[in-house]
Amino acid sequence: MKSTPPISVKSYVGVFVALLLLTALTTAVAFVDLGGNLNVVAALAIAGGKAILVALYFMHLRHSSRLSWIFAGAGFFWLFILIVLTMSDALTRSGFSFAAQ
Amino acid sequence: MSAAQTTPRIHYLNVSYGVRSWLVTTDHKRIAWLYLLSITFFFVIGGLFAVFMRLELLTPEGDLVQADTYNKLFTLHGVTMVFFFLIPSIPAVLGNFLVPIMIGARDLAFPRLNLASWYIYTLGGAFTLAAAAAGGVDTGWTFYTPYSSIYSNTHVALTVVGIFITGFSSILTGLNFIVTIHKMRAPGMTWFRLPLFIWAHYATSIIFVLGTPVLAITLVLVALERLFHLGIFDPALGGDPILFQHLFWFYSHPAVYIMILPAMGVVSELIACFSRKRIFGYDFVAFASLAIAVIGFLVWGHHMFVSGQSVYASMVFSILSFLVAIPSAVKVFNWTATLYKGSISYDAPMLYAMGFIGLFTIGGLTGLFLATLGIDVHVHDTYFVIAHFHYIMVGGAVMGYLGGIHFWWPKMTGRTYPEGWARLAALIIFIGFNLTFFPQFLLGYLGMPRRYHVYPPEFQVLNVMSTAGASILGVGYLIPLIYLIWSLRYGAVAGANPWLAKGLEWQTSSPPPTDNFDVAPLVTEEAYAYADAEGETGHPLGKPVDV
Amino acid sequence: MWQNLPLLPEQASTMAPRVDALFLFVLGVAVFFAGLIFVSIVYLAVKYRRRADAAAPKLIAGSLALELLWTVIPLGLTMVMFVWGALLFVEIQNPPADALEIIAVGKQWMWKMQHPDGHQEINELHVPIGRPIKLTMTSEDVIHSFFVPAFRIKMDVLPGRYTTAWFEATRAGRYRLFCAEFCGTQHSGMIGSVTVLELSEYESWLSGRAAGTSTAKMGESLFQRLGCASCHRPGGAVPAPSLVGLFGSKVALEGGRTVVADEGYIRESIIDPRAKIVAGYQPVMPTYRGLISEDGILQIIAYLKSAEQGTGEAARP
Amino acid sequence: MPTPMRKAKPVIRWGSPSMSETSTVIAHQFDDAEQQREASTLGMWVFLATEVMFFGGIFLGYILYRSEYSIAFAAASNRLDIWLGLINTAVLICSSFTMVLAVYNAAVARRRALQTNLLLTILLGCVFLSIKLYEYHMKFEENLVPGAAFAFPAPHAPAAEIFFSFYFAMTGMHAVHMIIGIGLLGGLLFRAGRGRYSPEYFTPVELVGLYWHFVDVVWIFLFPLLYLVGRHL
Repeated sequence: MKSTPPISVKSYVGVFVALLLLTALTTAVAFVDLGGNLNVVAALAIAGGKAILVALYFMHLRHSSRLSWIFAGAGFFWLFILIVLTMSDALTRSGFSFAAQ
Repeated sequence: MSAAQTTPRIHYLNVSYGVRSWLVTTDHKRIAWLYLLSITFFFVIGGLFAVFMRLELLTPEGDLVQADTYNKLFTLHGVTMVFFFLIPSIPAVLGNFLVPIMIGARDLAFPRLNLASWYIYTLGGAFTLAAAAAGGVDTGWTFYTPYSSIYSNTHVALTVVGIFITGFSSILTGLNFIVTIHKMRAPGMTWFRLPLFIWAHYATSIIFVLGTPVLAITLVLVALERLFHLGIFDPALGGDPILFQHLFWFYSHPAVYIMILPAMGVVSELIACFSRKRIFGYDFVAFASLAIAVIGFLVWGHHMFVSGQSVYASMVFSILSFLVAIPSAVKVFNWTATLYKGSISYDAPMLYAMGFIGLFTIGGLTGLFLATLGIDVHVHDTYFVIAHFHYIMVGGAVMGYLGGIHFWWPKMTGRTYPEGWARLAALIIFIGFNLTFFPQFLLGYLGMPRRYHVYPPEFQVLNVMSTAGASILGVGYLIPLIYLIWSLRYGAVAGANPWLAKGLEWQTSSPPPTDNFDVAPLVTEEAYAYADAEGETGHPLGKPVDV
Repeated sequence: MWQNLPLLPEQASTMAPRVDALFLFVLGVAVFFAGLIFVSIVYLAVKYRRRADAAAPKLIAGSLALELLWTVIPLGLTMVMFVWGALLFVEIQNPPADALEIIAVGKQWMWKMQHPDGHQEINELHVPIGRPIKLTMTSEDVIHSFFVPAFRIKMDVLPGRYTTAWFEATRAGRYRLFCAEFCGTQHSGMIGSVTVLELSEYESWLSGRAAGTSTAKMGESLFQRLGCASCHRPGGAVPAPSLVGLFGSKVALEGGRTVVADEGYIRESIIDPRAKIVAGYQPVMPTYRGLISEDGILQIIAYLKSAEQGTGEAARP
Repeated sequence: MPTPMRKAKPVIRWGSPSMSETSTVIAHQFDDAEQQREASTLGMWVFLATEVMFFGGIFLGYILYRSEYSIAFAAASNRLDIWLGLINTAVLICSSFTMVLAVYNAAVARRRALQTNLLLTILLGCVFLSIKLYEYHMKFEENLVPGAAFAFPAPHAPAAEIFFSFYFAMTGMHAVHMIIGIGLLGGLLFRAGRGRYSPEYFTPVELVGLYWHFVDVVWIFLFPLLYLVGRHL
């Protein structure tokens, strides 16, 4: 039985503020040309950070059973398989403009 | 009727009566029956489509049906058999009935969700039948774009919506099994005491849960593209048809393992029971199920070796495809080794199990040809592929399903089936199956492409053999249909454990009570502890027995 | 009846016996293991059949050595299959440089072939023996697949891009050509034949037909007719990149990327000219989508290839 | 993936649905409230793994076309209103915050606060959907809805149409999830009003919370991918 949740309101507020700040940051960074693909990397890194914050604190993953971790991870691991193997085709296809460097 | 001297025992079948009591039931055993009836219905429908196809192929000319009719026949045969029969067959019928009982639970974790998934399945089936009735669909069950999304003028969207809906039924079944197996095991039922049937269903559920949604979103995109003329898969608008193939096979290749893994689980139970032995190398067989489920997700590109896929990607997919063959081989070797020094009886379920091993071996080994890049170029999209996957899906999955239905029939109904007829039917099915599909390997290597309504005359001899075999196979399937229905009323009353088998499902009465057990089970022994009576409990691998 | 039942299809290309050799190797492995399993099951099932007086069998839990054995041996054998198959596949995928180039366009439900000299055939292809033939293929509608069993080649033919296949015929004769990817109602009617001729017969076949305009020439006249040359020449109406020696070269694009000017790039530049802009030029070229057929694009590509070899005069400034 | 085995209890309840001492309803198939709660939570996580793959398929399509048509995608993305996207992101983060407060208040038995936060979450969800609807309307006005009326400056029209196909498919799929979530929240609000939740039993609130946060996470990725790509160009 849980009588009190493991995370306090204070830490929720902290995470909430951090999420808003990261949102502002990602928007600001989008207007700066970082060169190459760095803009995409930055945007996805910030989004990933936000997602991890939500999962760990708002979704209580930090205090959840190992099993919840495994299934949360499995979803993303399988998504990784889908994307990596498909892109391994798309980016190395010949006779197709994806071959452009 | 012979047991009628005593007051009738209350069990899950007679606890309440009337159609309503079945349609609102949350008892996993009754839901299994709902599925049994609906998948049998779809099996018959899909079988009828096959009958017309085989008749058409008796002659090289297109003399029985028109080309568009033939195309609709093989499409609907594929769609009904794959999505509405094979995928739900063992998990939704035998799995539904047995998973809770085998682990000593009263029901699945989410009984109402379980009932909902049957309704979802039925709704999806209704859509697909509506599409068939409205004029059918002619894309093949693979729905390759841009043919399906732009060019076909048949009922693609309706069919796709039906499959999309049915997908959620699979997802919910898989979710239910995963949670049930994790959280509802009886005291003492550790992971390595689980019957291999449960391991197989756990692995299957992983595929259900992680693969099906990708098919769902892909079919949504096809339907949207068709309805709103989007260009996601249409090269004329800048789209990439190969992307569709990736997304489709990401699910549909693992879907083959959805069909075969549960059958492997059934066969493990049958081999153990009828040779009175613990499955040789239990741990390896258990882990092989998980390995197949995981590696099975890495091999889909072997359907695309000549699709225009990158050569490098093809090589990666080829080597991974060979890797997934290994755990399947390990299972076959272990089943065979289980027979060694056993006490083997030839009851009908065992005949099906041995037939399964033989046919699955052929199906698996011919998979090697398709994984080999240089050979696949020649045999891709020919009858070689048709023969290969029918050996896996019909020779494997359906044999496993029939074996399982016979084995657990006494448990499900409380009656035994006529053994002599059952053995005869098993033999007829085995012979008819090989006559139907073995010639197709030859046809394929000779170069006959699949999905051909008319074909060059040099292929006729083999096609006639195949059709002749199919008629035998059809008779073989009708016999069990008849005697199983007959046995519901006239079969001898079965005891709790007619096979003297191990496993929790045989410790409860037949048919089981609604809560599955009258006394809470407490598990104190390994799975398949057939040797216990003799006091042989040693574990040569030296693993500690964990209680 | 049995002469109608060969077990292997005819071998009519250089690749056919090599694919068959690999096939027979895999078949040998398969037959061995299938035999092993069948014999074992029948033998064990008979030998250890249940007897009335028998005691319960003893427990045999497993054997790590056996598990390793039957993991490692199949793994080794499949790796042989993989390497062998992959080496063969690379050869099947890569046409020799000196191959005769033929264009194949699939559409519902026919094959259109075009020889370099401009000869066109429908559902028929005449090729000389002993000369590598490279097919550059595309589709006007759905996905088709070019399949000649006697040559052991198959390649999907896709709309919107080019795929290639090649073969070198070794035996004169007429061989079946199938469409192997389901493409609609008359899919099974999308068949034709490849006729392999001795060199002399091929010459007479060529000369026996009304001399056509060569593909490159047709491309050239199309190039003129569509007005390409009004810009793609020095001092043209609008500055446009020169196309001389373009084919196969590396093109620097706006944004710092480079791209190899292959068939796909040229096709894209005609259909969707502003998808990739050559560095230093303005995106002003209009699309020719709908104004030119797939055959036409392939003719222009043939023309640009010949311009690279220095025979296409009109592309010269 | 072996897990620590459930402790074998000396006395095992068996049979009919039972009411534990804390008035928690335990479905007949479960032994106790803890097992029921663990099973439900695990079920939700498994479901979310399914959802990851559901959105994953469409994300893959987006990634593939973005790598192919990066310039066109940037041009098309610049036609989205970044400020509406930004506001909506903030709205959704706020709704996640009120959702997590709802779960917290359910756990500490503050029924009024639970109801207030559920209501706020619903309202914020509706604000999000309204802004989304306004954006859809704008795109319709600007002829940016894929189909016959689609119009985009010539260089990148086909690829831009693919971008907008993904835009509508992804945000539409997301909006469908939001609508379902709002429906579930409405159910929670109704039952919270009837006092159905207590510190011993608030699993439904937790589960809907997990779902709602997941929908938020999807948007956290959609926002940069759809609105921010190539913004600096």
